[in-house]
Order: sequence, then structure tokens, then C-alpha cells
Amino acid sequence: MAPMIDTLDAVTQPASTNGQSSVSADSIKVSLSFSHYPGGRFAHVDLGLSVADLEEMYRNMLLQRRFEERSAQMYGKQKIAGFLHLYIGQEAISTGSAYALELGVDSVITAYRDHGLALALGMSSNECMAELFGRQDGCSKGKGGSMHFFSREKRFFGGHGIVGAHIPVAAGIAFAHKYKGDGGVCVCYLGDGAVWQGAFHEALNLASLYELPVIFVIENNQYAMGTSVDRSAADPNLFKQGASYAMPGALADGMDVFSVCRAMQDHVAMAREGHPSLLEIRTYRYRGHSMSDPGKYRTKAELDSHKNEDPILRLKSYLLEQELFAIETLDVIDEEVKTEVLESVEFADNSPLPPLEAIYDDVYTQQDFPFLLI
Amino acid sequence: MAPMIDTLDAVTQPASTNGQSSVSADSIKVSLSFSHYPGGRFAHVDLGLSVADLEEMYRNMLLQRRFEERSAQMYGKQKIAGFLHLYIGQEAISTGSAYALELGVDSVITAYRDHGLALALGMSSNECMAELFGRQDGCSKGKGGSMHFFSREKRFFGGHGIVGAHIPVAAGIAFAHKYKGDGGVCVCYLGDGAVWQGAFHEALNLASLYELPVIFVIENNQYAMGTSVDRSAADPNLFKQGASYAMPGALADGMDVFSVCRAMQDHVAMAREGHPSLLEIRTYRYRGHSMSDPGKYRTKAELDSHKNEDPILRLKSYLLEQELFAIETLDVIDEEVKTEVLESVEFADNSPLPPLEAIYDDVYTQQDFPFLLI
Amino acid sequence: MATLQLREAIRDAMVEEMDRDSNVFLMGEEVADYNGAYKVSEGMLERFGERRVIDTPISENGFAGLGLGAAMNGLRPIIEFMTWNFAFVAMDQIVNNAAKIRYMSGGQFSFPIVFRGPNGAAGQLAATHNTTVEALYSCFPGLKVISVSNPDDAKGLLKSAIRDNDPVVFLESEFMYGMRGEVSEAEDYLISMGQARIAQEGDAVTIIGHNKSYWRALEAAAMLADDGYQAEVIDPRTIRPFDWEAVIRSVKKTNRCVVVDESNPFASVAAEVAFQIQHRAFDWLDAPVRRVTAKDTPAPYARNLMDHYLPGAEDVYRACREVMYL
Amino acid sequence: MATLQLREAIRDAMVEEMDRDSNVFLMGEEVADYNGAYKVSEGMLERFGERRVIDTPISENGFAGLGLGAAMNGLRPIIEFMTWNFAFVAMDQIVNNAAKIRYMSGGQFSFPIVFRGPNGAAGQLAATHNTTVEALYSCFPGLKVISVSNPDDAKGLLKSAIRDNDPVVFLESEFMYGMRGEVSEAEDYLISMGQARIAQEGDAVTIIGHNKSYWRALEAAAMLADDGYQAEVIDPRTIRPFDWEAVIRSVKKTNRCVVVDESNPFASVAAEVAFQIQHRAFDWLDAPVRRVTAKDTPAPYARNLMDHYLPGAEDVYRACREVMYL
Ligand SMILES: Cc1ncc(C[n+]2csc(CCOP(=O)(O)OP(=O)(O)O)c2C)c(N)n1
Ligand SMILES: Cc1ncc(C[n+]2csc(CCOP(=O)(O)OP(=O)(O)O)c2C)c(N)n1
Ligand SMILES: [Mg+2]
Ligand SMILES: [Mg+2]
Repeated sequence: MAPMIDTLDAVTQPASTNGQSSVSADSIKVSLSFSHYPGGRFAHVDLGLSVADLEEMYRNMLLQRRFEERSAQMYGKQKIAGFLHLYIGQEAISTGSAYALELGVDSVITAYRDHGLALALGMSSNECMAELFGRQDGCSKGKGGSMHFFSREKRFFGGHGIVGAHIPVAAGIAFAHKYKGDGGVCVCYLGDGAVWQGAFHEALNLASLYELPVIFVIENNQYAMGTSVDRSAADPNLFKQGASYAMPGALADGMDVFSVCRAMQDHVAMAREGHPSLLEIRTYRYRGHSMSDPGKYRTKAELDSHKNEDPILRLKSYLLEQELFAIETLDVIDEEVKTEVLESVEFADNSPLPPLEAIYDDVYTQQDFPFLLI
Repeated sequence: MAPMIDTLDAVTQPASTNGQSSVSADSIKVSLSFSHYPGGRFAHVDLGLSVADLEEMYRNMLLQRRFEERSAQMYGKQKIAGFLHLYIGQEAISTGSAYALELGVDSVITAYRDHGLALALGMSSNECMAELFGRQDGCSKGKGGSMHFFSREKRFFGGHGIVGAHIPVAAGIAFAHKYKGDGGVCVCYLGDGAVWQGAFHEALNLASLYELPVIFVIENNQYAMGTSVDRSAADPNLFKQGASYAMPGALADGMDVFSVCRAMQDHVAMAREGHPSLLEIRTYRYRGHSMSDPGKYRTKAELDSHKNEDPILRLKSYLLEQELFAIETLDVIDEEVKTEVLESVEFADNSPLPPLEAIYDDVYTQQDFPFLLI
Repeated sequence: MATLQLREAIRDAMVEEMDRDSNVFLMGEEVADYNGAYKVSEGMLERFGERRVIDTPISENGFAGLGLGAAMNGLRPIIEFMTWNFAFVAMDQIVNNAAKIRYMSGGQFSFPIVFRGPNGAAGQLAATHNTTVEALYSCFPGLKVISVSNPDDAKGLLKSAIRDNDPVVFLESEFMYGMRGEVSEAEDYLISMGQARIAQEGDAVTIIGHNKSYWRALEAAAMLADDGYQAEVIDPRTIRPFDWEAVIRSVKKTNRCVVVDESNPFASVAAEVAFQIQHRAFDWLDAPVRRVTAKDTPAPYARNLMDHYLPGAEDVYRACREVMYL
Repeated sequence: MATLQLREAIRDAMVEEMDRDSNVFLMGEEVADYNGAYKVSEGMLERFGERRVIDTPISENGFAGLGLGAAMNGLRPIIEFMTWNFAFVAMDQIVNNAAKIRYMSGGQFSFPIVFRGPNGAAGQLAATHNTTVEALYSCFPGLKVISVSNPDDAKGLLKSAIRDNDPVVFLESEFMYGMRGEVSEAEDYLISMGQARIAQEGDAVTIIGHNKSYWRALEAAAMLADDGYQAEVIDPRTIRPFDWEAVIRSVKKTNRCVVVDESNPFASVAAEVAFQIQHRAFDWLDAPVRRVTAKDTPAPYARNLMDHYLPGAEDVYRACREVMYL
């Protein structure tokens, strides 16, 4: 682990001349250090991953990809409505971090681009697809839709649609872990666009002040809708954002699942010792922001250059190059995943619509709450 | 001027060992530099101040002090109601900055501890005292009270009671200066407690992104009500807060009017060239947060140590030591100031209460707005 | 008359006012480069340049406040919220600063600013993306609130709002942006705030509805017409100030009233309208004022639940028949 | 019965519930070291320690959200806002997260959390420090809203609120913190939400008032008693859910009603109450429902204007006589 080094020295030296006199201000120098987890640096053995783990990782990333490809198709068929934000291209982040977490103990929360994480945490394709279809058997009983996947069992605290608003909530989930002393940590994923909400700033300060076991992971996919990071950030090196809160910051390569996994291992370890931290993971979304976005704000060349470093193909190449798997085995996995996804579509299609009376369920825990009926 | 130096170099070096392997993360080093304006460093000639300026500065600081001492008394007599937040101890900041601004061109906005700034900008004791009394001739016609002094003429944009909420407004005032190209800059004063509002973060990023002519001045008087800076800030070196926004930051001594003035000269110059910046000024409030605060959260020794560096006494000593003024002259100034304040009390007492019909005035510019009367 | 989409009418209003007054500018998320999340501001960056059509980071509180400061210092900002659901993080700026600073300054600083964007139900987006905010802002003296149902009103009222020297909350609708309608081509087409539009005259019942609810009101009126009853349909258009005279005049004629309001029911605009009617036309009422609103629940995602959630024409029709004791 | 100040009753409720359940904690600005800006939490830091009585920076949005996360993950936070005026910066957390996440998650996550603090007029503090927020939160399904007028109700209802598994907005009053009243010493004193308190029975007119307005209602009732009329005074105590039965029963007896509400008038709780009464008791009403509210302006600073701004007992009395056609 490399917590940020932060030295503060007052050094008397000329730093200011505005023509009025030669008497000048001193200068205070501060040096910061951030960890960087470049792509291609780490091998699976460095991360303590077994070959069986690798197979599951590969399967999991493929599942996210195929699930969303199929969702897009179902959206076209109007089986799915509302917003559908695809995670395609970012799968190394969800899968890579899942392998650094203690599932069932640790907690995860994210924004609305949440399908990948849900599947990485072990939620079933069935319950996820059924949610997209707005059906009774959906992971949120059809009440939440694409942006609002939840699983109490998997400790997946959702799926949130108001940009930035889940960040303080993450601090609170971590607060409860610490209060209860249950050893869990909370990982909070957020987009590069969410950094400029005040909620981010407040949550980071609180997390640092109270020493909460939380990791703020910025999934920097370069764009917030059509706005590139450098058009929204006065300083686009988002990993530095933690420095104002004496919080260690680091940068990882989101196209390399090992870079992500290793960075997350370090940060989860810090969190378990009570040190919150910030991790920027650079990635790229291949699709538009949502289904209605033609993506005119970027060039095809830019998009293609990122597709060339596709995290799934990269892992595939690794597995083949290292001769850990035969190509046939990987092909079988792909087939299995495709079948699973197709079955989930069937499952969703057969799942009933929620009954109309259910509109009053789940508003309150109180069963007999007297709603205003007029 | 010393804008922050910010270098970003990726240096490959071991920074991480968590027992799993020897392959480790790289480290990215960042060095920052902030200007520091220590107390006692600057003389009036360094700042281009004339002896006449010094007299006015001294008079102005004293006026703030005496005005507020008298206000406190009037509060005791129930001539003044609501909250009354005294600025006593912080006068070097208001006066020191006024001498770095182009009055009538530049704009100023602050929080609720606003009497000192109002008087430093040239608002009259009469209109200020009448406002405290809630009278017709008050600077806000008796509608605002202590926390809401305003003067369109002096470009004093208020007096704001919601902590942090005026900070984005300051960015907007600066935005308009830039849009209109009128050469003005905006100075936004805020307390150390306001830094942890999301509004601060959002405003700084916007100001830096749009290159607005604004200076964010943190009046760090060590406490937000009863909460000391180190109990609210993960990192109490507030001058570093600008770094996340690629914004120059600096530290000045708020007990030395020359330190403040010099820092402000530099920062105003930066703003005029379109560079927003952050300036932390360390100061101390002698009185409780408001009239009802007994101040149990600090020791008498702490308070006294700050009173020993009183900004008015300090300037007085300087004026005497440098033999710029005779003690008698300074005493006369004090008498004049006291008289002015006493007259303002009389003025306020004689000013009429606003007529009851005035309750509907000033809600809208539209004169015939149809209010709900039931 | 030109036939325009709602989004085009809104755009035309902004473009005309920006042509007319160089202090008017547009700021918001994705309004410039992306041409607007809902293409309302399409082409405006090209026309006016980066100085006057400005993209923001996702910082609603920040840029709402920035707009207010700019307004205090002489400009006339139009601040777009991608939707009003996202303005809750900026609510403090609107209800404390925009609504109150003028008052607290004794009238020294005013806020010629328009906050605009779509509001209300927007389909299967679930609970946080379907809030109806009229009542939440209208209760604050210092604000003006407009909610439009068609392109012509949108153009005339938005132009007035931009010229107004007070802060205006201007509410549109994602669902209606593509809706076409006739729009006046008068040189300077301004509609005054505070004037309801009597969309259809009648004597059997008064139906009041704004924004999308206006269309439910019209549909219900058509169903009543099939039954042989002529309903009077009123679109209040501005919620604050509200044209009480128009409504009271109508109720004194029809003696019964149904208010359609897409909002959750509690303390809604519909509640206020009912209060005023029973207060000002008590002796004329032959039946209690009824309201037809969204259900008293958050908005669900599932299609069937969402349909059930919203007030439909059929519900309005039934409510009308009830107050007509049919 | 013990005689307690309102602040003491609130503190006792918190202390008892924290003694009872180690998952309950208190967080807010100045609640610990400073013993509370209004001394509500005096002594609690000493009793429960830093782990459970926690000071925050001035970050309402942040710590409101932190509370919600803690609630989702098994704790039962009490979040104090120094005043509800400062909660506008946290409004998104309350109306989008607290009110809606349970629904959007299909009931998987609940929010056993209380947001509490003083609300409404607090004297000569001007416009931003005198907002009355009942209606603003009550309109959101998913929230429960309580507004108390006296120490006994405060204790019984706050204890219920802390034990409730749904998010509760609990509204107190700076002006009443020092007010003394008899408080039950029952072992586990719980008052159920949704039950109005009939403070005084009568047949001449129903006067409804909560929080400080309750006292205006009582004062007006005393003035009416001098005139020989017996008013029925109802304190609804909880605004969401609201005890409509109690109110309707009373109005069916008195046939007239005045609602006192310190809020600005538009779309206030008073408007909702009037809507419901005219809807549910139309045939029993002998006069329109009247309301007595703050003026339709921001709150001014000057003493005389502020007095004029607020609804006074005299205003309530006059309104009662009006609906009694006296
Ligand atoms: C408070 C708020 N403002 C605006 C929006 C509209 N919106 C939804 S997603 C989005 C972009 C977010 O970008 P980023 O955080 O980078 O996440 P990504 O989509 O890249 O995953 C915007 C502006 C919203 N949902 N909430
Ligand atoms: C949003 C908000 N939260 C809380 C308060 C209550 N409050 C008023 S002043 C204050 C302390 C502010 O401290 P600081 O910013 O350091 O300014 P100082 O009083 O030291 O000048 C607090 C918590 C408020 N007015 N607004
Ligand atoms: Mg992004
Ligand atoms: Mg302070």
C-alpha cells in the first residue's frame, strides 16, 4: 500500500514580484504521491488468483457483455423502456473489483450504469433481465428498472439515478460497518461526471474525518453524457481529488482486469484498516450514454482505439498466451453465457407484471399506512 | 504573483507491497507550491500605501470595532434582535482587502458576519446601525437585519445566512464581470466552516473551468460555531483546497493588515487577468459565534493569546514605532469614531419602523403582483 | 401561424430574446455542444457561440447559484435543468437565494433569471425521475412559476419570462417536446403571466389542468361531450401568480369543478385550487371540488404500474360525472 | 407526570431510545461538544460518548446522506438539522433517497431514520431563517412528517419515530424549546403516528393547528369562549399520515373550520386540510373553510413587520367569527 505522502514545509524564497517592491511572499511546498497501477504490469499470480478464478472472471465479464448486448436488442423490441445505460467496455472494473472484495460481507453501491456490477456481485441474469422488463420477479420487483437494481442478499445497495447523490450514502454504509465492527467495507462507484457534485466533496471529507472503511472508485469513462472530462474538470487528473481530504489516491487501468483487481486489493486492505481512499480507474464506454445517444461528441477513431484494448479480449489473449485455457474452452464459456442470457430473456418474458395493487406496496414498511386516496 | 506550480510526473518506483508479490504499483509525484504572506513581513511602502491611507485604514478598523462594541450593547438593550455575529478581531481582513480593491468597480460578497466588510466598503454607520435596529433607513430597509447588509451602490452583494450558499453566487457575479468585460473582479469571503459545503467545491470548479475573475477568501477564524477547524476538516490547511481545481492558493496572516493587503493585491491582480484563486487568511474572532454563545469550547488562554496580536493594536504600534503619527492624533481618531457610532445609534433610534404595508414591497420588482391574501 | 414542436417554440423564444438582448445567455448541462439533452437548444451554440451558450459540469447547485450571481450583476441568465428532478440539489439556491435576496436587500438586487426544464412524469424512469414540482416552488413568494401545455403558450410565456425582472421557474415536459402546435408569428409575441386560457367554454363542469394534465382535461371534456355535456376547460398556464378570477368566474357558471394535476396529491396545486374555489365560490358550489392526481406513491417503473400511477382521461371523466352526480 | 421543557422531553426521548437500542445514534452540527445549538442534546455526549453522539462539519447534504446509508446498513440514525432552513441543501437526500429508495428497491432496503430539528418562525432572523417546511416534505410519499406543539407529544412521538422503520421528518420549534409542560412518566411512552389530539371539545367551530399554530388556536378559542362560544381545538400532531377521521368527525359536528398554519399560504398543509374537509364533509359545511397563515411574502426582519407577518390569535379569532357569520 502506498498512502499519499504529504509533506508541508514553509520555505522562505522569493515567489512574488508585482512591481511594488522587492519584499515578497514565502512559498509553501507540498509534495503528493499517488499510486499508479498501469495496465500490463500484473499477472494473475501476483494477485493470488487461481486458474479457476480466471475462468470465473472471464465468464463473468462475458456475461455482462452478452447480457447487455441482449438488453439493447430487447430495448429495440420495446420489451424494456425508460433509460438503458450500458456498461459495455467497463466490465474489467466490476469483475476486477469483485475479486478483491469479500462478497456477502462488503457492500457495494453505484450510479445508474449498474447492470455490470450487479452481475459481478452474483445477482442472477434472470432477476436482472426481469427487472429490465418491469416484471414481478425483477430484482426490484419491477419498481426500479435499469437504473435501480438492488440486492439486499448480495449487499448491493443499488443502482442510483441522481448523479452524485449516492456518494454520501456510501459513506453512511461504511459508517455502519465501522459502528457495528463487522469488518465490512463499502465500495462506492461513481462516474467522472459525478465528481463535480457537491455531494462528492462533502462525502469525502466526512469519510476522511470519521475514518470510514470506504473506497471511492471513479469509473472515468472519459464522458458524462456528451461532456468529456476536460470540459467539466478544472483539473482532469481525478485521482488527485482525494488530496484535499488527506485521502490516498491512485490511478488504475480499467481496460486491464488485473490492474483493477490489484488496485482494489490494496484499497480494500486500506479500508479494512480504517483508511478511506480514492481510486480513479480509466476506462471507456463503447455505447452511447443511453440508448438515445448517437455519440456525436467523439470520433470513430477514438472509439476504435479503445475497442482495441477491450478488457475481455485482453483477458482472453492473456489466458491463451499463458496457455491456461484452450480456445475451445473459452468458446464453450461464451456459448454457455449466451444460453444463460437467452434463458433470462425467456424468464423475464414469462414473469408476470406486478399486480396493480402492488403500487401501494414498498412505500413504507408500515403495512397499514393510510395513503391519500384523493 | 505566484500561481501554484503543479507538476505531474510518473516515476516508476516501488510503492506497494502487500505480501502477495513483489510486483508493485508505480508512483505519481505531484508537487504544489503556495504563496505565504507571513505577518510582520510587509511595510506600508511595500504595498504602495500613503500615510493618508494609513490613517484611513486605522480609522476604518477602529470604526468597525467601536460600531460592533456598541451594537453588542444595543443588543443587550433589545434595540437589536435576532442573531448578531460580531467581526471583532477580524478587522484587518475587511480593511486590508478594501485597500486592494477598486471600490465601485469590484464586487464583494460575504456570509452573515458582514458588518465589518460593509463599513470597510464605505457603507455608513447610520445605515448599518439602522438596519440592525430594523428601521426604514437601514441599508436593507429593515428587511434584512444583521446578517443581510446590502449596498448596490458600494457593490456589496450581501450578507448571506445560509452557510456556503453565497459561494456559487460569487462565481456568477464574477461571470457577469467577465461577460460584460467591465474589468471588475469579485471577492467572496467565507468562513472556515463553509468549506465543507458542496457549494464551495462546485463553485471553485466552475470558477476555474470558466476562468472567472474571482477570489475566494477563507476567513479562517479557527471555529465554526463551536467546531474548531481540525474537527471539521480532514485536512485543516485550507489554502490547499484550490489545488483540486488547478487554482492558485495562498495563506496570509489576518492579524496583520499589511499581510492581508499584500496578499489581496496579488490575488486581485491575478483575478483581473482572469485567474481565479483561493486565499486563506488566518484570523480569530474574539467574541462568541453570536450573542448567545458563551464560547466554552476554547480556553481563556487561547483567546488572550490572540488578543495579544490584535490587528488594531498592531497597526497602532506600527504607526507609532514608525513615527508616522503621534499618539494624540490616534486618540482623536478614536474619539471621532466613537462619536460617529454614537450618532449612528441616535440616527437608528430616530429612524421610523417600516410601515406595515411595506411587507409586500420588494418581494417582486413587479409592482402589481397579485399576492395570495388568504 | 407556424406549426412548431414544443421544443422548437421554446428554442425560438430563447433565440429571439438572445437576439434582442445581448445580456441574455443560456447555461446548463449539455445545452451547447450536445445541442441539448432533449434537443431544445439545437443550433444555439452555433448561432451564439461559447460565450452565450454554455455547457456546465454536473453541478446544479453551483450553476444555479452562478446564474443568480450573474443576474444580480446585470445579466439575464436562462438556466436549464436537464430535468427538474435534478434541481433538488439546487433547491436551496432557488428557494433561499432567488426567492428571498431581493426582499432581504430591501429591493436593491433583483433576479431577472429563468430556470427552465422538463418536469413531471417522463415515462418508465422510476421514482426519482418523475417528480412534479409546481407546488414545491409556487409556495415560495419571490418566485414566479409557469407550466406550459403547448407550443404557443410556451413561446409567448417564455419570452415574457426572459424579459421579466423576477426569477421565473419555467416548467416544460419531456413527453410534450415533440408535440406540434400552431404558434403565433407576431413580431414580439408575449403572453402575460397570470392569465389563464379558457380552452373550451362550457356550463356543465369546470376542468382545470396545466402541462400534460391539460390534455387529460381536454380528453375528458370530449368524453363528456359524447354524453351531451359541455365542460369548460381552463389551462391556468401560470401557477404563481394564478388567475383566480378566471377560475372563479367559471365555477360560478358551472357550479362544479375538477382539478387535474399530475403531482402527488398532498398539498398540491390542486389542493390550493380547491381551497380557493371553496373559499371564493362557496355558495356557488353544487358539489365538492374533486381532484385527479397521481397516486400517493412514488412513481414505479413497470409499465402497467406507471399507467396506473398517472391520472388518466378516464379518471378525469369519472370525477366529472361524480361532481355532476351522474 | 414530570414537568419538562420541550427540549428536555426531546432529549429524554432520544436518551431512552439510545439506552434501549445500541443501534440508535445522534449526528448533527454542534450536537456533541457544544451540547446542541439549542441545548437539546445537552449531556448526551458525556453519556454516550463520541461513537454515538457525533458532531459534523457544515455539510447537511453529506451527513443527511451518511445517515441514510447507515440506516440502509442496519443502524437507526437520528440526524439533527440545526434548523430545517438549512436542510434545503440536503433536500435531494430526503425527498429522493429517503422517500424513494425503499420503493425502487422493491422493499429490500428500509430507512429507520429520524431527521429532526426546529422549524418555522424563529423571530427576527429574516427570510432564509423562517421557512415552514411541513407541506414541502409531506407531499412526498415515503416520508412521515410529525410536527409537535408540546413536551408530552414530543416525547411520545419522537420515541415512536425512532422506533419506526420508515424515515420520519420531525419538526420542533426554537421558540418552544423552553416551553414547559407535563410529560408522562410511563415506562415506555409511545404515541402512535396518525392520531390527532382533541385539545378542547366544542361545537361552535373547529380550529386546527399544529406546532406553534396550536397555541394560536387555543388562544383564539379562549377569546371565543369569552364571547360565549365553545370551539373544538385539534392538534393533528402528525401531518403525514394525517388523522382525517378526527378532523372530519369534528367538522361534521361544528359545521365550520379554521386552519391555522404558520406557513406561507400557497399549497400549504392548510390548503390540503381544506381540500379534504370540503371533499369529505361538503354537505356538513355551513361556511367555507378558512385558513390563517403567514403572509404571502418572505419573512421580514423588522419587529413590527415580523409580527404582522405571522398569524396571530387575533387573526384566528376573527376568522372564526367570520365562518360563524358573526
Ligand atoms: C443530479 C443529476 N443531474 C443530471 C443528471 C442527468 N444525467 C444522468 S447521467 C449523466 C452523466 C453522468 O456521467 P458520469 O458520472 O461520467 O457517468 P457515466 O454515464 O459516464 O457512467 C447526467 C448528466 C442526473 N441524473 N442527476
Ligand atoms: C447551511 C447552514 N447550515 C448551518 C447553519 C448554522 N450556522 C450558522 S453560522 C455557522 C458556523 C459557520 O462558521 P464559519 O463558516 O467558520 O463562519 P464564522 O462564524 O466563523 O464567521 C453555522 C453552523 C447555517 N446558517 N447554514
Ligand atoms: Mg462518465
Ligand atoms: Mg469560522
